[in-house]
Amino acid sequence: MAQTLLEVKDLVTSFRTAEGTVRAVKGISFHVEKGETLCIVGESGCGKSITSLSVMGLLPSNGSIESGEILLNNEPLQNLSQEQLRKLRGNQMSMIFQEPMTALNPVLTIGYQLREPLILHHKLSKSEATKQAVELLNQVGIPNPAKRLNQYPHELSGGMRQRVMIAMALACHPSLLIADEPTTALDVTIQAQILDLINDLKEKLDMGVLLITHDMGVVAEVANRVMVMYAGLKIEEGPVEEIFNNPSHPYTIGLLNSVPNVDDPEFELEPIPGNMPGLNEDIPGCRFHPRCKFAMDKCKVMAPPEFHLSQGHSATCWLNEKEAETDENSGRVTIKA
Amino acid sequence: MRTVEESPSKPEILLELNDVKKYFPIKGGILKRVQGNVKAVESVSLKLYKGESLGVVGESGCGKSTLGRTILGLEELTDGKIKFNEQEIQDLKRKEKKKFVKEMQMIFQDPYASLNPRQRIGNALDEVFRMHTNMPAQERKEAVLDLLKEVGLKAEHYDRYPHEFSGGQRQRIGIARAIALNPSFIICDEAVSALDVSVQAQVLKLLKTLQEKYNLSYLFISHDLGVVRYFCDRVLVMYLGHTVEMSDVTKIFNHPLHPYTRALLSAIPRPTMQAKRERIRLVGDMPNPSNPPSGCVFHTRCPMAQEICSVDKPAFIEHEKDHFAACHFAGQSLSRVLG
Amino acid sequence: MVALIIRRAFQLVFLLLGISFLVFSSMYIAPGDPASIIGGPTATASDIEAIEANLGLDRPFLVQYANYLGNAVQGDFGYSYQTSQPVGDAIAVRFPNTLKLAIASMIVAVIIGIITGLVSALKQNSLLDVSATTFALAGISIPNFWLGALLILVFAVNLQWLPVGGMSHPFYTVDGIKELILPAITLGTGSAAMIARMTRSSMLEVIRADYVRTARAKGVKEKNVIWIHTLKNAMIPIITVIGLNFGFLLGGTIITEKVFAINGVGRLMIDAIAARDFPMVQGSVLLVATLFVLVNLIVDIIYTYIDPRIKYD
Amino acid sequence: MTTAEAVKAKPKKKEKAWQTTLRRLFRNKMAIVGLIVVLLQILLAVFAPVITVHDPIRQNLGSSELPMFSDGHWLGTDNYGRDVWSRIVYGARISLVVGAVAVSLGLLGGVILGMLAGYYRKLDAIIMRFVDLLFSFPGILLAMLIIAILGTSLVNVAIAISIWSIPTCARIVRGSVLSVKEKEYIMAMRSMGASNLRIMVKHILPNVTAPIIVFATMRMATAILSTASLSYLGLGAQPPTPEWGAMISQGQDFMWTSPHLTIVPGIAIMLTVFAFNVLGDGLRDALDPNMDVEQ
Amino acid sequence: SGSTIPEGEETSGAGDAPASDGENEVVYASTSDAVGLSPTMTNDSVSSNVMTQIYENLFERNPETMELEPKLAESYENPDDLTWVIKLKEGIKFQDGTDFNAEAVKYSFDKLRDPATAAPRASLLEPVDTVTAIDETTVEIKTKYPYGPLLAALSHSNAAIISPTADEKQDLMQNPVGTGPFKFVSWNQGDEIVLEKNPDYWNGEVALDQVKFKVVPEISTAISMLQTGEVNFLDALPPEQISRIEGLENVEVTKQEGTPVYYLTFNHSRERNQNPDFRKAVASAVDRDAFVEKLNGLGVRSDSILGPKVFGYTEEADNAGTPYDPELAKQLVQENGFGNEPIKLLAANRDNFILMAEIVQSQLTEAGFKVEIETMEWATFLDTARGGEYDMTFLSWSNVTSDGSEMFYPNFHSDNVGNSNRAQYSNPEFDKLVEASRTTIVPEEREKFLAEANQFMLDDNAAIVMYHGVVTSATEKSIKGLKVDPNGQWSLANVSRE
Ligand SMILES: Nc1ncnc2c1ncn2[C@@H]1O[C@H](COP(=O)(O)OP(=O)(O)OP(=O)(O)O)[C@@H](O)[C@H]1O
Ligand SMILES: Nc1ncnc2c1ncn2[C@@H]1O[C@H](COP(=O)(O)OP(=O)(O)OP(=O)(O)O)[C@@H](O)[C@H]1O
Ligand SMILES: [Mg+2]
Ligand SMILES: [Mg+2]
Repeated sequence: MAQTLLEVKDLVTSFRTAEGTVRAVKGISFHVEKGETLCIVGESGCGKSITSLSVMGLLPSNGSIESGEILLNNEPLQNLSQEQLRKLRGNQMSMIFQEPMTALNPVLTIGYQLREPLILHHKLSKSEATKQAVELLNQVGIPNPAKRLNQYPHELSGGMRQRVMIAMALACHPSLLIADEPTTALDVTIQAQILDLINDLKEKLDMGVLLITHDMGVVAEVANRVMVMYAGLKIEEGPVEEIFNNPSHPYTIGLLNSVPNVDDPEFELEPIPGNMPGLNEDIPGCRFHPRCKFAMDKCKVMAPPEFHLSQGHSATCWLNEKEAETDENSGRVTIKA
Repeated sequence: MRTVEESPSKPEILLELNDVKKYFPIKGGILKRVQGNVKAVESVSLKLYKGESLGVVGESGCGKSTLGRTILGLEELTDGKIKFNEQEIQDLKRKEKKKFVKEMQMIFQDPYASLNPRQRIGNALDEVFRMHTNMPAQERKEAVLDLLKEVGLKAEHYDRYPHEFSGGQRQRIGIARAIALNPSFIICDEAVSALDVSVQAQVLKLLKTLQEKYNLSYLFISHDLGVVRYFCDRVLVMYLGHTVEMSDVTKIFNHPLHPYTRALLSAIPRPTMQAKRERIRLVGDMPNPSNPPSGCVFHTRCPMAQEICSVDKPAFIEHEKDHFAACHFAGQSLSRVLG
Repeated sequence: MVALIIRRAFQLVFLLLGISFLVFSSMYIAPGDPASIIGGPTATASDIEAIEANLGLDRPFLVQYANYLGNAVQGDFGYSYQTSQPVGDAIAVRFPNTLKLAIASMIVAVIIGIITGLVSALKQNSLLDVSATTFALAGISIPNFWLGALLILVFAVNLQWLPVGGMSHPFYTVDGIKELILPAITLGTGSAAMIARMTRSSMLEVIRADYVRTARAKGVKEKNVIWIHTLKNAMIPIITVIGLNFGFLLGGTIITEKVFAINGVGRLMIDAIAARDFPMVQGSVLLVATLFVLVNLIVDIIYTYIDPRIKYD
Repeated sequence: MTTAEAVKAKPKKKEKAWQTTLRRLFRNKMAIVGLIVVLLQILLAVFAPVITVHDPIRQNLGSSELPMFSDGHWLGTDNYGRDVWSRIVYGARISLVVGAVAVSLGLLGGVILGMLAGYYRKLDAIIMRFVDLLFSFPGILLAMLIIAILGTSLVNVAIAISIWSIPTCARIVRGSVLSVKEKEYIMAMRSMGASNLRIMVKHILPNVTAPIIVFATMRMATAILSTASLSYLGLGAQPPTPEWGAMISQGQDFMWTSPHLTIVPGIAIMLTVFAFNVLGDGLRDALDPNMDVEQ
Repeated sequence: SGSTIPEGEETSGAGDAPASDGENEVVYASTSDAVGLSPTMTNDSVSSNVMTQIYENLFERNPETMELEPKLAESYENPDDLTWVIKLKEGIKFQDGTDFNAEAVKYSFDKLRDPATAAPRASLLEPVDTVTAIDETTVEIKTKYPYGPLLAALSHSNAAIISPTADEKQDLMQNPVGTGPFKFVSWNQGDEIVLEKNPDYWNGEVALDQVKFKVVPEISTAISMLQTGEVNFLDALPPEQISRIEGLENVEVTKQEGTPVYYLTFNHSRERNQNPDFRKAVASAVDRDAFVEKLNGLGVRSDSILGPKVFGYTEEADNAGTPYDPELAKQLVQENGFGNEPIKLLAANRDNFILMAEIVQSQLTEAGFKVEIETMEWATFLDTARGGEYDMTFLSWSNVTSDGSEMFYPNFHSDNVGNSNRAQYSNPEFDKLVEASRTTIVPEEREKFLAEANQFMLDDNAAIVMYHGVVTSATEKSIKGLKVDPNGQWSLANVSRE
């Protein structure tokens, strides 16, 4: 029943910089199925955006995919020409960016920017495209859509702009929607509106959604499955309930313990010590071990492989070599090593 | 009906605001005349007690930062009174104000922008002492090193530039600068919002430790209700420059009186797998603060707005002990009002 | 827009007032006296006194200035001390030539500048980019009196393709165009280079913008990404540079007009300064300043068409 | 957090800001060429007496207008029999000194006006109107008026050019100050009770140096070109000063018989101006943190 | 108004081969525009070049013999030392149809002299007391004192006869009317002046149909235009370019001795300059031969202040100045410490002044002086020199009347110190000689006084003559009959094109 929409295998993405070549994504595999939402979480700079841009083929000019495979509907993207890839973008897969204030072109009307993908990919006439654009704006809950078409981005609030971005991304009914922190710049009330919207539309259109965020709350709200990244690596992946109820990587646990709980006044924060390492910082063994309170000698010398724990749940940590157990009773998740 | 009033059992008042207003004039037209005002802060009254953290929450643009800056005198006060340690400070001259500068400090949102990129952090901290004390160089240096240690940095960081630090470390430097002169009051303007969760937790812990150690009072501006719940003793909710609700954290979070507070609370994504709760979704955006709605400023987005709401402005009154709200239907449930 | 124009008109009045005072007083303090020039080396003391009285130069400074302003307000910009011609007439004769030259140079500058700038931005770090950039920098670096002389030597004297100088034909005739080519290149090269530089850096900046990435994410064709999504945004600083360069061109006409024997305002201006012909200096400086303000007003108006975010009221 | 900031964020090996700038500058080949030419020129200027055999102003009417590569005069001699190479070398001194003086004076005025205008909103309108006033004069005309008042001399040329640099510099500085002023660290300093003077000098000025340095380098090019133009018009260097523009103006009379008299100084000017321009371009790129990611 | 080009005129020029020029046209180029076209109101050579074609004088100098000959006058007589009775030619009309007669002459001279006119050259007729029209064709001029050079003054272009009716009706500056061979057609200010032939000219048929005076500010551009045929007549050629012009195939260059004199002079009001040894040291340090060589044949070497073409010149004076003697100069400088204080050498930045300044500076430096050149624009220079704010400077005098008195009186007589006597020279003995030369009427006697005055100045080292001008012209070979007089003036009345 579950149909694999996007499959990424061993993706390595690197950048040419003044300091030489750096790898921002160090070999990542995951997949997105039709109708499901996969969330990528992780701290700033861990490579979330670069992963998604690699999929879209929109890496900055100094970046390139070093190795790995990206399959969309079982078709390998890296074999496609620029032109073929372009025809997929906005059509089969589309993307929403973080900053609604800068992601829309300030000198073109909303209408123009909305019509563009329709005319491009569906070869609609201008008037047909306009009709559809109105429809799209309606769909994303913008009042007075006909009037909006003639407005410019600066005349809209941040929430409105993000809606326009979503409308634009959904214009051609893509099968894959990538949303890179679509709500980070917005207020909670607006964030809730936008997340609801993405969820509704996902269901309606049966899309696969790849949602990038660093907010565990958002993850809990929208994800079907979760992938946790740390310093360019995937360190844990699993169904959302598993990740929250049975996190198996100390980093994931650390993340969960760092978020204050609105509903629990007694909750005590337990920060992860230290900072994320730099991209080309040389760390032997597990890249997380300097910050890990469970670090063992082994962790310092040998990078852990991926351990499969249960259906769809895997973690890259030596602790899982033994049996991991969780304390179901306390609200707090810990690993008894 | 009583307005904000002191209850005798409470500890000493450190800061008291009375009807504080801050308007920004809008200039326009051919002659650049003042054509209107952005009413960024409209009539805020509050009391802050020694050693407590008062959270200020609300959506972007509701006037949180402006309030903080106005208290520090970084923005000229439009109207109202500010009392600090029993003394009115709003009309003081630059010179007289100087001793309050030491008492009141601020920590900023953006750890990348709040440090001068061309100044070594040692110098940046040293400068604070140079401006306000007559300590000799050697003593100052020691004081700076102590400060660095206090916020969890090392002596070797003294000669580094800001760009050589991570966001969390920079925020620690910002904190060091704020506590350098032993203030009694610190305004944290979104002090942790730009940080990653793991680092955010570190910084919050540090702030708490310092508070206990030095009996600091915080005005903690944030839009993250989770952080506020964790960090603050009392909370002030603002909407469009107005105060809409104020009380203890527990009261606010457990039974909020104002529909805006409720909406805000229900909008927060919870990082747990507990059953999803009932949601109140607000529609639309915040109105333009230069042209606020009549009556209750929230009525345009309020799910339980009635006719009276667009006409009468509700007063900010104490509905139960230490729980203030500005709503005609404060505390009533949605279904009852809509009836 | 109307508000913008009205505001600018106000500003212009004050600007002109300031400029006229500056020019008037600088001419007044400057050594050298118009009467001695009119009189020439042979003039006697009485000759000079008579000339001074005739021109009203014997009155106090402020009286002279007030008089000048009073007349200027009524549209009378006085008479040349030298030729006793009305200043307005003298300028009216020369202005079309200067305008022709400035516009022709601007066209040369804009065409060459934008094309080279675009090419080097789109082929960043390629050989083409390096040569276009080098060309642009060489263009700024070449002294235009030198360039003018070299162009005359090659194209007018040796090859005899184009006339050496002068400007006496209507611009729409073949002769008129031929006359304009060398001076326009001489004068336009520097501006072309500046425009090219600005085009390049502005394109490179815009091409990194989020909204360009958005356009690509929509699958917009690369051609349209450049021409529709990038260029229009990049035009904003380019147009500013074009506007400012117009002022630069007006200054440059001084030398170009001299080298190519063009009867324009620039030359009128240096001659007038040299001869301490106050009314003529005033008149031409005020004209040039007005022109400069007008061009920048036009630039501002163009902004509102290109950039919907800009509103002037 | 933008990617650029992420790059900066990692605490790497200690590197001073100027080292970063230099390192980036050295990645740009054009800028290296510019730097080399400028350095060479400074060397020429400093060691002029060592490098040249002939006195640059000593005439020898008997052997005038010698062509290039004549005996003892590899760039020939001019109308007065003066050695062209010597004059070019000593001319470098003049160009550099006049340029530097003009640019420094212009910077002084421009930075002060720009800082005041950017920092104090009340002064802004007045200062900027004054700047507009200067700006709406065509540059050369302004210089000519100033020289008409002060008289013909290189010192006055430097003054004229510096006045003419003020408006541009003031605008650039004002723009940068306006953006730096809004930065949180300025707000932070104000909240610490720092005086306006301290904020301007210690916190704003160092952060607007990048555009100022770029401006100064580029302006150096303009100043050298303008000095030459004014001297060409006979408003600058007094004879027999070996000034390049004056050399072209004199040499032009011999363009048909001894073209090297115009071509050599013409190339000298071009090369110098070119060098300062590429150097300025390179510096701008090197000082712009966004450029780091590219290349 | 006269300042626009009539439609039909826009045919000449740019880029076209010379053949397509109007066959009967001459295009002359000068580096600046005429100031105006009224003889009364102007005093510059460019204007006078144009006016010479339009207006005429009572007398003119024969370009070859330099003798004064009647032009509009028929004859004259001197009943006494103070009175000049001039008979006019009959039947001449101005170009506007007005009759030329005694009234017109009186009108022209009175207008020039009237202080209300503020004529720049009013001083030309300063010695004149009254002008009376005796009858239709007779004019009587009375002078305040016996004034020898009167006829020379009357031949000056500023003393040309203007049409009284035209002067009352219109501005002659813009719209001139005279009796000359060419009529005014149009003037495009700053660009060109067009004249056409006067069909009713009294003195024979005019060959050219049209004459254009074009402004080409850059002399090298003008030469290029001569080369391409855009212009076909230049004069006052610069020595630096002479070899280039001579190399042009289609061009003929003429050179002949002229009246202009260029000299180095002292500011005689300054104390140091009053020391005869100082002046002697300077005079012996300046190698004038070497300098004249630099002029490529466009200068005549002579010590005499009055040049070969000027009334009052004697051949002996050629070598009567202080000879070049660098050793003596060095010695004098050393002995007297003349090199201790710098000398400010003022030079106008036009003509050959800079060339002179550079060479003299170099030579004086050789001798041990310290010299700084200060160049100035013409306007400032005139003022500065007049006010005597300099140590040494170069002056020139183009002697339009070709009369020695007209050189000495304005330039060196104490009456004119602070005005045209920019050397501030004041010497009673010299004054007497000059006055004598002016108030004597008999030419031979005048010549003697002038020669004496000349020698006096040379002995005094009051001024050091650099060279005497050579007047030059460069014309296309097809132009015939052009005669340039020693003042550099020329008339196109007899010029034709082949
Ligand atoms: N153009 C580039 N050149 C060099 N390094 C880059 C470039 N773009 C990104 N990087 C680096 O790649 C790493 C991953 O960046 P990425 O943008 O994917 O992070 P992220 O997880 O999306 O973080 P954030 O939450 O801040 O968006 C970062 O360390 C960043 O510095
Ligand atoms: N200097 C100013 N001039 C004019 N308006 C201002 C100024 N500063 C703030 N405002 C306006 O005042 C209102 C309140 O701004 P303020 O920055 O206090 O909001 P905030 O609650 O801190 O928002 P955020 O969460 O985005 O920081 C906004 O509408 C803002 O546009
Ligand atoms: Mg990202
Ligand atoms: Mg804020």
